Amino acid sequence: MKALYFAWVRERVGRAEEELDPPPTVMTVGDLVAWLSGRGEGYAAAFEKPAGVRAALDRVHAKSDAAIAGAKEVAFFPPMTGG
Amino acid sequence: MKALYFAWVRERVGRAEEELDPPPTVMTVGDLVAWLSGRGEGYAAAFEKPAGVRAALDRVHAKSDAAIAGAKEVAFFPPMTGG
Amino acid sequence: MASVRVQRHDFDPGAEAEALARGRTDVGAVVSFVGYCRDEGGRLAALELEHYPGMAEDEIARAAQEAEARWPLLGATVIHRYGRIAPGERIVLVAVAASHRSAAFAAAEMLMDYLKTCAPFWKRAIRLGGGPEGWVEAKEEDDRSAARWSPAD
Amino acid sequence: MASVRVQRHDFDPGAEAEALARGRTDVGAVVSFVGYCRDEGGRLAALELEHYPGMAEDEIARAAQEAEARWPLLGATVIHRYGRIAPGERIVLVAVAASHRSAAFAAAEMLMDYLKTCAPFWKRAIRLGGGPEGWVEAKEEDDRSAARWSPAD
Repeated sequence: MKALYFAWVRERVGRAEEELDPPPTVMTVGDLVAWLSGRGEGYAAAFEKPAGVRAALDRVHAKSDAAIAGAKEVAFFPPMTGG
Repeated sequence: MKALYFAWVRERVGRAEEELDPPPTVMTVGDLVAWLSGRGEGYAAAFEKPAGVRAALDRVHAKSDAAIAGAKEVAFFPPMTGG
Repeated sequence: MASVRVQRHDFDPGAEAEALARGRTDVGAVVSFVGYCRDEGGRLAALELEHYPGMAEDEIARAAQEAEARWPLLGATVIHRYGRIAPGERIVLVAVAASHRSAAFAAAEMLMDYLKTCAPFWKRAIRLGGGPEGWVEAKEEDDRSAARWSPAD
Repeated sequence: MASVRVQRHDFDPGAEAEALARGRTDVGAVVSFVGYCRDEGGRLAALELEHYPGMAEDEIARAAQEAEARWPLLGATVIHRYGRIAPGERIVLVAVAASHRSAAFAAAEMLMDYLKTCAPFWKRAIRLGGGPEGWVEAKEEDDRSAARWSPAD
């Protein structure tokens, strides 16, 4: 699946997007956050407070317990500040 | 004092404005309505439901018990329908 | 501070709203309301708006002062037309500027509620085909809406 | 039915609002909101707005659909800019048309609350004189404001 990172999540991770291939044990958005956090310092810093990072699956807001099966695109970003 | 009439109050009274010289016993807006109602058919029709007619003294909304002493201009009109 | 105009001719709502923000950087929000003459099922030729000159301006200015006392506004413009207004034409504009949107929305809505119930204007409907003309009746709903802003409630 | 645009360039709020009413006689009310980039005490050089292309449009369209399901609207336009925006410049427009003012006011306010909390945009402040840059923090107040419209509340 394709992963996108925005705002300070992007800055901490150090990239705007990448392809992810998580193991089958990674089933939810929360699992994915935990798995990503183990991939290096930048990821750990981005997800140090998981509740402070929002996610979307295929461009729809998704909670931590949402299943990632079938999703083509996942995105992580801070709380929104548009408007 | 000068009296102004608007909308259907004006149409029923049959004039847009006139000079009034009520007797000293006419002390409030309500007294004035009662006194005007006795001045002819048009006035009686305009004020047949006194609660349905609004008043202003010197261009400020006034209730029935407001004293008219000192007022230079009184106006009578239906509930407002602007906006 | 508010600009209040009661006039026969039309106005440019976009220009009025933009004027409240132009050249300043403290305005974060401009809310504007434009009221139009609706056609009631294709039977309306026009509305004829009567007003009480002098009191109309005073009453709108009082409402604007009340709004300014209640919310931290950075500017307000109210324009109300009178005379003959055809379906589709503009009748009224309320535009309010503030730092934050909640104040601008609330003040604009309060001003419209006040205009409906307190400003001395009266609408007469002129029907197509010479049908019966008639004074538009005040709506109880408008009184209820205006009562929301009354401190006594 | 709503027109949703996410774009780098500026827009004409007056023209957008007027387009919702032009040529029709069923619209009685157009409420528009324009959000501007405020200068925080003279220290802001600009805001840099990042967004999630695709999702930004989708999310705004979902909010507009929700507004249309909730109130009898006759049209809505939402424009949100991204990129570098200097103090005093426009950021966002919400314009809503309806027969009656209460629906237009409520829908415009709901759309703004949703834009603030649900649309994937992020503001970064660029300070004058090379001061510290920083991502603007989300406001709890905005979440509370948006929660007003949630059916569960």
